[in-house]
Formats: sequence, C-alpha cells, structure tokens
Amino acid sequence: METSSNSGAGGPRSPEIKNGLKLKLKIGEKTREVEMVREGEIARWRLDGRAVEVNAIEIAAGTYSILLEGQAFEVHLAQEAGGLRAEVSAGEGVQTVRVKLVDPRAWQGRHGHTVEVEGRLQILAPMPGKIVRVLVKQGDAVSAGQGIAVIEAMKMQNEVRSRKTGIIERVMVAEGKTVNAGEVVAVVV
Amino acid sequence: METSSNSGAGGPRSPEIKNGLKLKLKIGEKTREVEMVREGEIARWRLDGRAVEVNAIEIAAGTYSILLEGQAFEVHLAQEAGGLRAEVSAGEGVQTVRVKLVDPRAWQGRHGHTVEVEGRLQILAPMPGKIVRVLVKQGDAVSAGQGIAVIEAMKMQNEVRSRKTGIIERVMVAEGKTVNAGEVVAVVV
Amino acid sequence: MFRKILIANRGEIAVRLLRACREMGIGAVAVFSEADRVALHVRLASEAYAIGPAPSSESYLRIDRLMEVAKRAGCDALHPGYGFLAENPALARACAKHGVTFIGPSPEAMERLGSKTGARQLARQAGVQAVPGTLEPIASLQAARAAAEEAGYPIVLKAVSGGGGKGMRLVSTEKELAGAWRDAQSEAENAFGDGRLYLEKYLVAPRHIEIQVFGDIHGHMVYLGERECSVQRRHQKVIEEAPSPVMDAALRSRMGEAAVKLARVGGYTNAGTVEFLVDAQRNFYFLEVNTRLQVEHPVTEMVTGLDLVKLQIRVAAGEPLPFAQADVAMRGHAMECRIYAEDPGNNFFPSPGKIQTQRTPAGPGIRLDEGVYAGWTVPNDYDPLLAKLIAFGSDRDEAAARMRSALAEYFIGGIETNLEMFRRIFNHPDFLRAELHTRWLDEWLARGALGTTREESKAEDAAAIAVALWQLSQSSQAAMAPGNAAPPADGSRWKRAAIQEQVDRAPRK
Amino acid sequence: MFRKILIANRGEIAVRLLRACREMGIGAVAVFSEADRVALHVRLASEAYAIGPAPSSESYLRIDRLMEVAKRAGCDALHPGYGFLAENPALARACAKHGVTFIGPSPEAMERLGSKTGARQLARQAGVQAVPGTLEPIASLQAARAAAEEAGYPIVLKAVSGGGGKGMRLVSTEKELAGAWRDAQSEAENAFGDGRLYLEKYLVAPRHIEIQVFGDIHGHMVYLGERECSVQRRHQKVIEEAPSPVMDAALRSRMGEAAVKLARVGGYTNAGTVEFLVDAQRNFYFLEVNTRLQVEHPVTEMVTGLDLVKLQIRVAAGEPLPFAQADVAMRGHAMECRIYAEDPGNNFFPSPGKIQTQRTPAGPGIRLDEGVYAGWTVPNDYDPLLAKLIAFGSDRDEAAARMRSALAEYFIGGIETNLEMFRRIFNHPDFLRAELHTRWLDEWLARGALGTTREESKAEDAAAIAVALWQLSQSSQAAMAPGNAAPPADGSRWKRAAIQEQVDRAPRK
Repeated sequence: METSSNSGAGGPRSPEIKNGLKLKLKIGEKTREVEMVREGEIARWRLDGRAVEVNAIEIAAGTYSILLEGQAFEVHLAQEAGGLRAEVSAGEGVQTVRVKLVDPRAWQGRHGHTVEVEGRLQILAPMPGKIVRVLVKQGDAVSAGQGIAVIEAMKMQNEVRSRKTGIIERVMVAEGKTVNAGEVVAVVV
Repeated sequence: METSSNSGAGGPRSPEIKNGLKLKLKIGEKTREVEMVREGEIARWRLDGRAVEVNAIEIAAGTYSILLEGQAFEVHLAQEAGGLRAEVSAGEGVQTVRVKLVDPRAWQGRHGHTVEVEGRLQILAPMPGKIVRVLVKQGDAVSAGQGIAVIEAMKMQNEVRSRKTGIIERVMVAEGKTVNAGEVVAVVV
Repeated sequence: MFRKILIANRGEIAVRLLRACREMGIGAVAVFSEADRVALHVRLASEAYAIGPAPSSESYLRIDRLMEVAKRAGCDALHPGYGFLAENPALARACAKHGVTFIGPSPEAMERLGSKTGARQLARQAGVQAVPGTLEPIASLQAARAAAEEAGYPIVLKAVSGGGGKGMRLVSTEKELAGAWRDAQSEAENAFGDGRLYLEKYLVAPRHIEIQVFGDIHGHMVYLGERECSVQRRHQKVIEEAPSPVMDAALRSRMGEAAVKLARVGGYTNAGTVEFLVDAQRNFYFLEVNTRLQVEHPVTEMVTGLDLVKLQIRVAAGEPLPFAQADVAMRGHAMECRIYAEDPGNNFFPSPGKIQTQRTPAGPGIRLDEGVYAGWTVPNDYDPLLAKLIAFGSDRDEAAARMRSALAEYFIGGIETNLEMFRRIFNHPDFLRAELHTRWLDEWLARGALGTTREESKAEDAAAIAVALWQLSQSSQAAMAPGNAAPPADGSRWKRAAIQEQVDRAPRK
Repeated sequence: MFRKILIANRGEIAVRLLRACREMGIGAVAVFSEADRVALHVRLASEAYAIGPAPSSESYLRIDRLMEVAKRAGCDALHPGYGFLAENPALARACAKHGVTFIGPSPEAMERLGSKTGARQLARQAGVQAVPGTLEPIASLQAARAAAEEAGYPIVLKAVSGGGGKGMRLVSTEKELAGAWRDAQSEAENAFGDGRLYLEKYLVAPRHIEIQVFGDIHGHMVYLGERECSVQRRHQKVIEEAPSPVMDAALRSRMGEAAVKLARVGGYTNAGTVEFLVDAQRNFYFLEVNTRLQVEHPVTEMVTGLDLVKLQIRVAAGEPLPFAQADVAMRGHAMECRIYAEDPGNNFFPSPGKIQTQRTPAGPGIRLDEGVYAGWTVPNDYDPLLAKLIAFGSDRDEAAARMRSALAEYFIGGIETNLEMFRRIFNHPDFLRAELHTRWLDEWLARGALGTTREESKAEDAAAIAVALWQLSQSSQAAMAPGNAAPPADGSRWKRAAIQEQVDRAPRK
C-alpha cells in the first residue's frame, strides 16, 4: 500500500504520518488516488492529482462529515470482506459505495479480515443466523457456486455457497449453531 | 468500602467478585445496603437485608434497565463530585437520585474524582464555560460562600464559590480560559 | 376504565400500545422473551415480565404464560397488537376465562369473519360482492365452464392445496379453458397429490383498498375511510396510504357501507378491516376481513385525527363510540413505509444484527413508530419490521415530498434495510402519479429496479476522503501504541477534530 | 421558484428550514461557525460553508460573510430564521443589493412595525387598541395624573432607560401616584442616571395571545388563528399552544381582523405575528409585532395543516397565497415545550456540554423539532434552545396527555435541561385547567415549585441497584487488568449481559 502509514504498527512514527497521507483506492472499476498534505492547521487534499477543497471530520466512530467544495456528505464506513463499505448520505438520499484498498493483503493482514490468503478461501456467513443444515464435510470436493450450509434468519432460509472450486479443508460450523455475519463457515483450498 | 471489590485493582481476583458484592450507599439521609449473590446463572439481590426480585442489565455505558419486582426503571448514571447522579426513568417520568458511596475516599481514590483529600478542597467548575473574572489569588484568605471566579456560558454569568473557609493554595484558571464542568478552578486549604 | 393492560406483543406495535396506555393513565405491562430483554418496548414500559426463551412458540405464543403474567401483575385487560395471537380466538377465550378483557372482537366474531370461506359466505348474506368465483373445489370441466361464465373471463384456475403458483393457470377466453383445466389438474396432482381446482375471476392490475371499521358493544358501527395498500412485495404490503388516490366520496360511501354491513352481519365489535380488490372500472370485490388492528392503522389516524388504539381501549371498556358516521372527517393525506431489516441487494434476505448507528428523520408531518434503537441487536427470531415511517401532508404530493425528504435523512447502520427501495419508489413516476396495482412493485423489481446504481462521482469522492481519514486514524492508533514516540500534542485533535482546508476563496477574512 | 436558499441561521430552526427546502426540491445552503462544524443543521444540509469563529458577532451576525456565501454558492434567496439577523433591516437591504431575495417582509415594513413605538403609532392609525398609556417620557406629575386617568388604574410607572424592575412602581389608586412618582423617579435617576418615566395600564393576570398573519405581495392578507403563550419564565415563552383555551370564534375574528388591519397599514408581507395581552374580561391590547417566523410556529402548523415555512418561501417567490381567509380551518389542539440546556436546580443557569445519551419521544401526535443529537457538544456560545417538543391531539386534554407521555420518554443525559420543569407543569391543575397568565410560572417557581422532590423510594431502590452494577463493572475492569488471573469464561457476559434472578414465582415453566 502506497501510503505513509505503511511504516507499520510498532515502528517509529514516520514524518509522513504527521504531514499527511497518500492512498490508492479502488471504487468500482476505477482506481482512485487520495492525497492529503498537512500544513500547520490546514490540510490540503488532492483527488487523482486534482486539488480539491475539503473540510472533513469524524463525527462518531465510523461516521464522517465531508464538505467537498461546499457540498455536504455524511459517510458511514463499515468494514466488510475485502474492503470498506461507505454509505454516503447527501442532501437528497443515500448511496452505497464499495471501496477497496489497492493492496488488500497488507490491509487485511493488519485487520484480520482475510478472505483469500495463499490460495485458501474462507467462506463467510453473509448474515447472522442459525445453521440449519451443513451440506459438505471435510475433504469434499466442491465447485464454485455449490452450497456449503443453510442459514436461517428471521424465519427465512438462505444458502451459503462456495466462490471457488476446490476441496473443503475445514468446516467451521455445526448444525444448530448460531453464527454472526462475517464468521467463517468453511475453508476451501 | 465494605464491598468484595475492595480487594483492589492489581490484586488477585477475589472469590467475592465472582460471586457477588455488598455495598453501602447513602441516598439523601438514608444509608442503604445492596447485596447481590450469584448462584450459577442467577443473581439474588437484597436491599437493606430484604430479598427483592431483580432483573438488571446494562443497556449502554452508564445506562441500566432495572426490573424490580416487575416494575421497570431505566437508570442513567453519571459521576459527579462526591458520588453518582442517577436519572431514574419510570413509566411516568424521570427522577434524579443522588447516590454516595459510604466510603467516598476509597472510591474517589480509584477513579480520580477527588474533591476533598487530606484537608485540601478542590473547587470545581459547576458547568463548562469561559472564565471571565478570577476573584482571588494564591495566598488569599477566603470564607465559605465567597466567590472564587465568574464563569460565563451561553451569555449568562455565574459565580463559583468556595465551600470552606481557608487559604487559596492555588488558582488553576486564568481569565479568558475555557473550562469544562468538573475542572478544578482553585484549591483551598 | 381499565387499571392495567397487558401488552401481549413486542416491537413497534408494543411501543405504540404502551404509549396509548400512558396517555390514558392506564398501567401498561410489557412481556418479553429472552431475546427482547432490552427491546424498546421493555425500556419504555412501566412494568415488564419475562415469558420465556426467544422462539415465539415458547414465549409470545404461550397463552398460559400471558395469563400468568396478567394474574401476577393484576391486569384487567389485554391488547394483542397484530400478529402472534391477535387473531387466535383461543387467546380471547382464555382472557374471558381469567376475567381479563380482550381488546378486540369476540372470539365468535373472530371465527366467523376470520376464515376466508366463512367471511365469503357472510359477504354473500350481506350482499357484498366478493371476487367472483368459488373457493370450493370444482367437480368437472363442465362445472368449471359454468363457473367461469358466471365470473366472466379472464379467470384463473387455482389448486385447492396449492401455493407458490403451482397448479395455477390464467384463462383469457373460453377456448383456452379445457387445455388449462387439464394442465393445471395434472400439475396440482404432481405437486400436491391433490388435483382439485377452484376458480376465481382474474382482475387485471387491481388495487388493494381496505376499509377501517369500528364497532362498539352498543350496536354502533362506523367506517373510518379507506387505505390503499397496492404497493406490495410478494403479497406483503410495504406502502400504505389514506385516502386512496382513486377514491371519491360516492365510492367511499358505497365501500364503507358494504364493509359496515358485512361487519354487522358478523356481529363484529372493536377495530377491524375489510379488504377489497378494486379493478380499473372501480368495481370493488371483497377479499377478506382482518379481525384486529392493522399494521397500517397510523395513516387512518393521521387523516381522521382519531387515535385508533385509544378508541379500541375505550370500546373494549364498554364505552360507546364517541362520534357518529357523519362526524368522521378526513383531512390531508398520509403515507406509511414499512422499514424492514432485509437486504434488497440480496433477494430481500432478512438482516438481523446490531444497529451500530442510526439517524432518524423528524420534522413537520413526520411520525416514526419505531421498535428499535441504536445499539440494540435486532434478534433473529421475529418479523423483520423495524419501524413504520409515516408522512402527512395537506395533499398526496406534499405527503410524498415529506416522505422522500424523511427517507433522505433516515440512516440505519450495521444491518441491511429496505430504505433504499423506498427512496427509489418515491422517485418513480408511476408511484408519484399513483398508477399502481398489487403486482406493480414485484414487476418493477423483476425488471431489476434496484440493480441500476446511480452514477454519482461526488459521492465516490466523499467516500474516498472518508476512507483516507479512517486509514489515518488506524495508522495513528498504531503509531500511538506503546513503544512509539509520544504522539504530538495535537494528536487527538488530528484524529477526531476537523481537518480543514482554509483556502483563500473560502468566505472568511 | 428559487434554485437555492441560504439558511442564515443555526440549530433547530436551520434544520426546520432546510427540511422545507428539501421537500420543495430547492437546494439548501447551510452556514456554520467554528463551534458548529458538526451541528445537526450541517449534517443534514446538502451544502455548507464556514463563516467564522464561534462568537456570533464574528459569524452568524456577519452580513458580509453571508453575502459572500450566497454569491459563491449561487443562492437566489435567503431565509433568516428567527433571532440573529432576522429582524435586522440591514440584512434585507444587503440581500436586495446582492440580488438575493430576502424571505420575509420588506426592510421598510420591518422598520415600521418592528419598533415598539412605531408599531404603536400604526396601531392607533389602524384603530387597534394598544396597552393604554404612553411610551413617551412624561414631563410632570400633572401630566402623569392625566395619563393615568386616561389609561385607568391600576397603572405602572416605568423608567424610560429602565430594566430589571428598577424605577418601576405599581400604582393602584390616584392617591398613591405622587409618592410613587417621586420614588420611581429617584430610583431611576440613581440606577440609570435618567429619571424619566413613562406609564402603562397595569393588566392583572393578563394572557399573552398572538395572531399569526400572512400576506403576499399581491395585497392578500390573512390571519391563521392564534397562539397562547402565557406560560413564560422571566418574559420568555416556554410553552405555547393553539388554539388559546379562552378563545371563541367571535374574539378570534375580532383579534384576527385587528392584526390584519395593522399589518396592512404597515405594508407588511410574508409571515408576521401580532402580539396582544388579553385581560380577564377578554379585552385585548396590542403589544408588539414580530416581523419574522416565530419559534412557536409549529403549533399553528399542527392545527391549520399548513406549512408556514414553505408558505413563506412561496410568497417570497411572488406566488399569491393559495387560499382565502374563509379556507383557513383549525382542527384539534397543539402544544409546544421549548427544551433548553439550562439547570432548573441551579437558578436556570445555562448548561452547555456534550450530550452523552438521548432518548427522544415519538409516536402519534408527537413532533420533535430538534437541533442536537447524542454525541454532540452543545456549544457555549449561543441560545440554549435544544429542541421544541410539539404534541397534537383532538382536543387540549389529548394534546396535554400526549405531551405528558412524551416528556416521560424524553431523556437527555450529560447536560442539564428544563425537561423536569415541564413534567411538573403538565401535572399542575392550574395548567391543566388553563388558568394561566404571564406571571403564573414565575410565581409558581418563586414558591419553590421545583424544590419539592417527589418521594419515590422504588426509584431509589433502582438507583441503588444500578450503582451496584456499575461498581461491579468497575471492579471487574480492575480485576481484568494485566497481572490478574484470567477472567472467567462468562466474564464479559457477567459485565454487560443480564444479571437475572429467576425466582420460582416468575411466570416460567
């Protein structure tokens, strides 16, 4: 990740952290570059190299108020598998923007939201619920799209499917068990 | 403080903490004793020695839902000089109850909310505001009720007074400075 | 008047009911399952009792436990809300046995009007036209031909044991009947082991319009106008409004009088709703009776100025209706959106979980009947209804504008909701012109209405900046971990306070 | 219609204004001082600009900065709200100069009707009775005697330069006049260096009743009923209601027509309020004109069904009033409480600071016009109004019951508020019988109304239990610090989850 914060946790505080950051993001198919340089009390922002007037502040954990050339946005960030999900409220409505950091491994490594690391795919529960059926067992061959388990929530059932073809290395859930969203259901190698 | 938690921070976890607590409180002029004994999943409560049916839970930091013999209360706790302030919502309204722990020194020592320690009285700002005038200086003799400083908030001014007769050991604020509620304005010895 | 009412429900309707009790100075006793210990209805109650584990079959559906609570707390009445046991005559009978007044119709009226076939028979007695056809199995193709002739084409054949569209055939003309009869019969036979069919007139693009009726125990019965509930997803209402945009005074009084007549024939008391389908020619056909308070009762409250729950309580206590039909006046227009914990992006799958953050709308004309709060975990065990957002305006346009504005303010973080679906509906020209029918929403969703994302690059810019700030706070947390140099004096400010650009062209001197 | 409106205000009224803009599809541009960067009105705006440091003299009162923002953002109109520059003709003139429509009366009408003496003169022209007396200094005791005779005893002498009751004397009969004149004169001389006095009729226990007027630029002017604002603390309204409990149709039309006549004489357009005092015999006396939207406008909105802010915008854009006087119909009853950050237990001293926790009321008939949110720090620099709680009901009793119920739900933690004062007022028999006058609240507070604490030992028990839980969590945090034995497996549950006693008599099997 090409950001000044990449000096890493535990290392000495690099001057870049104090003076700004530079970050590559992926939104949809586009790669975006955000740069912020601090000069005293003032922060100067560039988006894809273009200077923009920004007044940005964290209102509460994960909630940001962004004034961008005067236009007001409120952004709620939540981590999700593979990146961040931003709910952007403008005056007229709310829009969901999915943001990936360009080197997800570095970021995911730091925050523990691994999805696919070294060929291992973790199948995550897409929503909280109760496991009503487990459809595979350790060592089973599965194809992409094949059902792994059935989760029930609020009286409705939904299948969790593998996103790759491979072998079930481990099943992490049992029938009757309750899982949270993002919890690992199984690992496919 | 006659509570099982009095084994103190840093010491080994005493069996009393696991199994319950006993606490003496002062509410108004009355001294109250709260006792809770845990038996497996169940907590048994006594108020002043009388067994009561209680279902109590923390909803958010400082907010508690208390079902007391079926009657529902929501209690918001806030620390204030000398104790805790409880805003108790019942179905019909809200009531303020001021609770002091019977040995405030032990409690204050742990939480840093000292008011009078070893003869030193800290005069606290009763509300946030701007110091518009300081009425005393170090070494001045003051009597109980005498003004120490004038705070302005929301266009209104209010005097902070000493609650004891003594000598100003130190003035902690300056004119023009902003203070938060509970911040020390001066120390009287 | 009652001394204490047991609120035999949960969620937003329990909150609604206990507010009515508090206004009237009547004690409200809440009950809760283990999943609902800190639910909003418990937080706002003045008295609350546990009634069992999370599954509703072990808690909210346990009549015995409700009766135990009623006895212990000294309740002299019980309000069932809607759902759970609200339409179960056994609860009303248990109440009677325990000397607790059930706030609703008598169990006999509930039985008479609550069953679809029974209610149709009563409708026939009352001279109220039901959707033409028969609910009884049809013996033969010949009988089907006669019934279809009577109902008028197009008709639809349905499997008696059916569901999910299997064994169902749309028949537009008499010529198609024989083939459709054969196909439907064999499909039903295969799917359900029961080839019997019945037949109903097929209404093209019908609207769902229902009449609120109210009766006291002294024989007075009134109707309180209508609600249109044509915006439905899989037969589930999601938006309701009053008045109906296609209604006029003449049709309202014809439908209202039909509904009152039917309720009278059924010996009905308290609040009830008579549902109709209305076709393009504004013919109305009786559908069924809901023998309870409706989810969508607030839109009627907004336009009539009445409080239906307090009225239910008064009527149950034996008071006469305090007004006559001629006194019922409607003013303005009201709309309701049902906010669900479900994911429109994932086939509307339920989305329970912790509400991390919430920004709720307010202001003129906005009413929010909520059952949740930020910090609460929406349990996995119940209906996903989180709240009902209601907007009132002097006319339909103003109500819709206020709803659109409130939807823009409303944010629920941490779980998925159907808020975005409503935002889109309230910008849809069909909806704004009130060109609606009961299949409108399903058809629109099937065309991929929610798949098309709006292209808004400024919102993406804002998201990118927020992610940068988030990244910065992650980094500075790391940097402030033990072993690092002390953070600069302005470290905390750096993290949470404004990061501002004071450019020259900003209006400042 | 306008394209973009500059909201030249903050707090709840800025939120109210931008909601109106959003409903109408008009852009709303917020401004903020450094203290208000994350205020609610900025969070809800679609566009926002900084206009200076926290003190209002350096931000919200800076006409030049407002004009710069208007220009930069491309605003074609400005709404001033109330307070700040709302009644300052200089802002209206600056707007005109910059080609921005000021949403309010013309600066000339503002000047004519905004000054107390000027408005009294216009009232005389219009034949509207003001409080008898004179605002001019009285030359001599002889002149005072004549003026008192004309006004009728009791009268009150007031210092021209006065304030705070100094140099003020109540005179019940002619005999007391000479002595009172002497005393008041010397007291005023000592206090203000100005011994001049004026004289007004003293009204015993008057009610404050005001008429909402509305005029368009095409010469149409209507009144939208009245508001009673007799519950005041130190001349500051705290509760307002519509209609007034002492009003009837005849008095309403007499007062309404008087107000319209006065506004017409002053060449007034847009929303304005004509304030009157009404004595026990229901004589009404003109007091002053407020040339802007009132804080208490929502109660008029609730009973008329109109949106006054949207109406202001339409009228300012040149549209004619869309209704005539005969179309104005009132329904039900509405009340408003002004929720302030102030400490009734500490002489109502302001209480800015961080709102740690909030539980806001909702439900049928409840509207909350809020300017704050949980987590926000109420700044020290402005008016302490946090929110306006509005309750609507079919009659005064229902509105009061709903307000009482909403006040029981409302909780604001972290700062002091006057909520408890309202809870007590809404249980006071004088208030519930509407036996009110402008000094009622001050007199009741002076008798120590808030000092008497309700004895509620159960609440104390609940507090004691909560403190025990708190103590327990403090201890377990200490116990879980490094160096201790590992917490038991259920440690976290122990801390946050239910600590329940499942006694035998609980309804469970």
